[in-house]
Amino acid sequence: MSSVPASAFLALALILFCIGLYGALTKRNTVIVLISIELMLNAVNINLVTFSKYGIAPSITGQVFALFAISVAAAEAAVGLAILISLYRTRKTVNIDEMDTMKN
Amino acid sequence: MMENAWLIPLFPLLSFLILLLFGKRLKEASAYVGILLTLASLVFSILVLFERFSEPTYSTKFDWLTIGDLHLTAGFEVNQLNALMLFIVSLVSFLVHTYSKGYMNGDERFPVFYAYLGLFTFAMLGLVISPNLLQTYIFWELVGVGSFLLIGFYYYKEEAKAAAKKAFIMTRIGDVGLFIGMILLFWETKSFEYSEIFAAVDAGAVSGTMITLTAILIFIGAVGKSGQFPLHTWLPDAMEGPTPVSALIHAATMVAAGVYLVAALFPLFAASKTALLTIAVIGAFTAIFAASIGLVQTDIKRVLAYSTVSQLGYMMLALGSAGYVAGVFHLMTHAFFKALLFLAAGSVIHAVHTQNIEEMGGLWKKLKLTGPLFLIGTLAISGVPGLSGFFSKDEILVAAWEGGHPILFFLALIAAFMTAFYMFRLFFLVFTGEARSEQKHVHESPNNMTYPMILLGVLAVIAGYVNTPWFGSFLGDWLVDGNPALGHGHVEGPIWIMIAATVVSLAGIYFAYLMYRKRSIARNTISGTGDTLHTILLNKYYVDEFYQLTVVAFTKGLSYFLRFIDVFLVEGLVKGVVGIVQGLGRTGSKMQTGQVQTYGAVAFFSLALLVVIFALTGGYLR
Amino acid sequence: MNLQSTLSILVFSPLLGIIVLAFLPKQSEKLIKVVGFLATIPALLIALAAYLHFQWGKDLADFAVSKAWIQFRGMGGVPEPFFSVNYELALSGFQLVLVVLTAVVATLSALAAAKFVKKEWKGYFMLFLLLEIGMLGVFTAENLILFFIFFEITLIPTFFLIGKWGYFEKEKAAYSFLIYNGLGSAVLLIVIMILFAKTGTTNIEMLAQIMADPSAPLSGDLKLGLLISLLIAFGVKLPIFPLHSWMLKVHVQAPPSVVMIHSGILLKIGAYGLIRFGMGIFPEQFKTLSILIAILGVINLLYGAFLAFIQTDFKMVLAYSSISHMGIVLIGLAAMNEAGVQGAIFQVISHGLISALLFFLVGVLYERTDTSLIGNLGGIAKGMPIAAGFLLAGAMASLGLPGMSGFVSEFMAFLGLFKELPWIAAVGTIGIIMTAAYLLRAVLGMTYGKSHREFTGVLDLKGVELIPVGVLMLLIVVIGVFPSVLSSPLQTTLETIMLGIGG
Amino acid sequence: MTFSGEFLAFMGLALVALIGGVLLLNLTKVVHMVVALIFTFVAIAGIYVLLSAEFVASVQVLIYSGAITIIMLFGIMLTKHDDENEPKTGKLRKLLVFLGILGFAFAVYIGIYNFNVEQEQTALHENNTMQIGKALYSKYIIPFELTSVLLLAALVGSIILAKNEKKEADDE
Repeated sequence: MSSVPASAFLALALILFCIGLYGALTKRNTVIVLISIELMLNAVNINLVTFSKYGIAPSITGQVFALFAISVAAAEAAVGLAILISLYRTRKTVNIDEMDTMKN
Repeated sequence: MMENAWLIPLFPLLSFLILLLFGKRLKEASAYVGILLTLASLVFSILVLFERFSEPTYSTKFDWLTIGDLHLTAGFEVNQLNALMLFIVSLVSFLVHTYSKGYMNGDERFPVFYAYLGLFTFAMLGLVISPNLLQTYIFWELVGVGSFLLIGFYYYKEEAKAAAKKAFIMTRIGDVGLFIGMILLFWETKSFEYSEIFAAVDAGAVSGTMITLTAILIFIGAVGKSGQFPLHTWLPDAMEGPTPVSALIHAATMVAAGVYLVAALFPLFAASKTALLTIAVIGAFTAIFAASIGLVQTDIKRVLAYSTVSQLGYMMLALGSAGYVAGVFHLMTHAFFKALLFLAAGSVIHAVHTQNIEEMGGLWKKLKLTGPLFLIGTLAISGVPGLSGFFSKDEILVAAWEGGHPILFFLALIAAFMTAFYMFRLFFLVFTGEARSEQKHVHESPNNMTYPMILLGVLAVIAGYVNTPWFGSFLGDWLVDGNPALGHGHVEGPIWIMIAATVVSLAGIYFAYLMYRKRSIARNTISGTGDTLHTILLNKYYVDEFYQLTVVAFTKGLSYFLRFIDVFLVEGLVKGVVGIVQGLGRTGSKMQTGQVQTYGAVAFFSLALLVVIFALTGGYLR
Repeated sequence: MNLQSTLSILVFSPLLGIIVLAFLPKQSEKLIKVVGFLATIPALLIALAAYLHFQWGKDLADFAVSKAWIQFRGMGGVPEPFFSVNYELALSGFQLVLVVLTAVVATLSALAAAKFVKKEWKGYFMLFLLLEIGMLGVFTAENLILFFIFFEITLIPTFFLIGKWGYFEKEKAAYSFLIYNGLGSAVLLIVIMILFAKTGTTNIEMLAQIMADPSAPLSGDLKLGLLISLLIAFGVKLPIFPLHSWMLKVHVQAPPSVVMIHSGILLKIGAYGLIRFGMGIFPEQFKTLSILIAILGVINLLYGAFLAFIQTDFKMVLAYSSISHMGIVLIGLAAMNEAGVQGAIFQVISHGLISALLFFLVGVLYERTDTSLIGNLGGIAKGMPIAAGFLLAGAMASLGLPGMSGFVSEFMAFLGLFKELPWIAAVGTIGIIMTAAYLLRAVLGMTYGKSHREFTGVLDLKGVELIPVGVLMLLIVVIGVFPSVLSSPLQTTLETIMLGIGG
Repeated sequence: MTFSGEFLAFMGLALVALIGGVLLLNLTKVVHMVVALIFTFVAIAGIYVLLSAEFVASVQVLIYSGAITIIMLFGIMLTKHDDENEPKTGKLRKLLVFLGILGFAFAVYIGIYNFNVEQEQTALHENNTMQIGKALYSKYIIPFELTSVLLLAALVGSIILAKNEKKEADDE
């Protein structure tokens, strides 16, 4: 019925995921890194929703899981920013490569 | 009685254990424990010996160790040789136990001494009733330990320590020969039992080369234990031990174990001409070699020690010339007169507190009992007619002559001359003339020291008469009874041999008399050609030094070389491993920038790599 | 009677001690020591009971236990549908004697530890008991993976025990212990995993059966490779020249009570592994390698002996002597016949007892005199005759004096090898002489002769100290005089091994 | 493949989403990046609608395009962004990550290239919200409640994190 194959949605999700991943691993600005992570989560959500329609056993579960993922992502964004701000207060920078406390 | 013969070695073992555990509390009383228990052994041995005269060989065994299908057994056997040895060993041991009560009096480790004596006696008695090679080897080693402990009894003396160590290691070299021989023989005959080995040899189940090889290997064991050339050097050093020990171990019993071993395995040796000849040559050479060293030694015990080595060589010569009876006979008489000589020497040392014969002299009058007893021993060993040594030595000379090697016979004759000479040199220097140093408080030894000597003195005189050409060869006939492989009971030799032996020994005595008593011949007449000979003899042909320079130095050198390898190569390997690990660690720690992104990047890249590999190969590793 | 849970109780009984110790305050030294010691007793009692059980003619198979543990679906090309790792413990005669040895030495070592450990008893005993669990588990595990887990359990506590309670260079020793053994167990793990992946089982007996089956999915070359890997893995543990240097450091630096365990039991895991897995699973390949192993054995024997001859520290002498004695194990194994293998097993047990005894004595000496250098000691027989006597007796046992356990093993190992490879064996006998030479040199150097300095305040062995030396000496002599106490449980094991070899 | 309306819609939305993503990577100013991302989020919501998930789509618009983006903007505004130029170092890492991502994408693409299940008639679009509500309050009630706990924890956590610093500053 649908003229758009499932793999098209999956491919879109894959590309978005890769973009997010690239951003998360290369960008220096912490805010952008956080945003990139959100983008990756979104890509995953697309997959979830896709499979809820085109899966082997399609059901509403995929969408419910996407909802959960969104809420967790929201919480994560909030906490992430809180951490970012408190870090910024002590370090006066948002550059991720200056945050290397794990080294010692 | 014979079925209870296994008890004989256990009495001294009991003594050993009691004294080891309670010696501290028993103190002086420990002597009585030792003496009584050895006496029990002696009584049993005499009973067994007499029973054996009339009854056949008794033997029994039980499984000792199971290895798959192989059942190694332990047990005991009372044959003629064993019964005789039981008697000799327990007798000498008992006498030495008694003697030591006086000699060792006041030593703070008195109980320990008796404990060691018990251990040694146990091992020696166990050795002589073993029915198989393995058991023989076990007791053989235990005897070595007993000897080791007793030599090192004065542990605080460096010389004693060195002597003990030397004795143990030198005999162990020999033991390894025995060990290898024993195992090779086992795989050839599938048994350690003497009877089965002889049966296999008799049936021709073992190849001639193998017989020769194993026989010579086993003989190496005997060489080590009996102080034959070239493993003789430990025996004179072993004189660092207390004198009763020298009498027991290094004269009468343990050193004779080598001879006993050859005698016990005689059918095996008899099957190989080469092995017999080897034994005879080594024996004859040792006899004359040791006798020549004995000519110049100045320590009373060392002279006796070299004399022991020489006499053991005699016995080996006898066995090697197929004179089984002669060898065993001389073993017996030698046990008596040499034990007597050592005990008498101990008595002398006890009196004058020195072992250097140059410092003695004129003791004949002061030691009224020891002197004559020592003389009896000297006469016996010199082979003066009428005493025990004469008969046994004659037997050996006959055997050597019949053996078909005249050179060996003449060597033995020369050795006999030397024996008579150095023994009387010893006697004259110690007992006659004037005292050459100040000797205070010289007194005769207490009774418990003299009685054993008297008994041995009697035996030294009469023991020969059990096997003489004049009154019948009772001992010889009995020994070979029912066992044709051992040869004839008594070989009638030409009469001139006996005369020659007598002349030679009397000549030796006369020379000694002239040189050391009358001093009509200057002492350096023989070595007059120069001091070189004397120096060589005094230094025992530099054998010790030779070993020191070759074997010991080689061992040390090899050890240091290996340590070099250990330190540089093996440690280098370790360092290499450590270096690699450290290098990896360093590289790893450089990557630890502390930046989450880097970690993420690396982790992700690796994951991607894996995923790609899986994607390309199609999943699960095949 | 159902005995299935006995082995689990045996293996995990020290856990009770660990739990009790965890609740004890750190300072109550006495209580900790008592608990630490008592915690080793149940295992000892059960082990002895198992031994009696056997001697009364009952079947050791009663003890075997097998519970499904981990299962997962097979992957590609494996016949079995499931990969299963079972929790399997069992007790054969060979394992039985090792378990008894472990229990005995562990108890004595706990006793020794109460004497030698001077600090942080709580941590010490907890680690020690964990170590005991590992050792007991190693010898009872019937499954390679379970074996490996227990094997690793022995490594970690030992590392800490050496590193924390040792002498001056303890950290270095601990690290070299860890690195070598870690590498060894990595190799072992690889072998186990390959076997697992190829056959789908890690049960030792099943593996042996599969290997005996000519249609097994493993090529001969692979088996040979696996055996060589095993040789390396256990060779580190044994140790085989040139993988030995870690062990020297451990023997010198570790506290005496740990060395007792280490030299007495942990080294024996190597021998156990070689016999059980090397010979049990790859009998044919073992035969191929037997000449190599014999040569390695002789090298070990002589190398250790010659180096021991020039050491100045008595601990080093003993360490090299351990190398030398492990050579005898290899010699026995290389013979591949009943006598040789039994000799090797005897040597494992015997050396366990002897080295525990000697290291305990060294510990006592060191404690009393602050030195273990032969040159600094000398004449101590005067001050401490009992210790000197035991030292001498221990040396005698070690150099293979008949009537003590060392002789029986040495004799059988050589008996075996002389049948197969007489020339190599003949070279090996030089080791017998050298053993006597270096041991006497060291022991006489310490006990006999003049004392270089006055050890007047030095006390002899007394009280509790007499228990370990007495018990060990007694066992050594009993095995030496009545070797059948040890050989009778071994016969079934030997038959199995011989069946595998086909000899 | 027919150029149906659905397909066209998908293509358009996908294009918008991808452009948003690419702009996110290539823009220099942080605020611009976030704005670029809003396009992506909204486009994704459209995709959800195509996948008959109306409720998820609306949530997407509310949460992502609305809440999260605003939070991010706040975050950007509260912090200083003086160095907007590209980092000088890390070229190797970028290459590494790029290669990794290429490989990853390639591998996954192999996986999804032929993925095509029998498309079944589903009733997801009928009363979508009610279906989700039923599922949430029956089958997934416990995860749902846990999520609320998580959100609460996140709330408290963010407040404390943000506040804690002030206290310390006061202490100083």
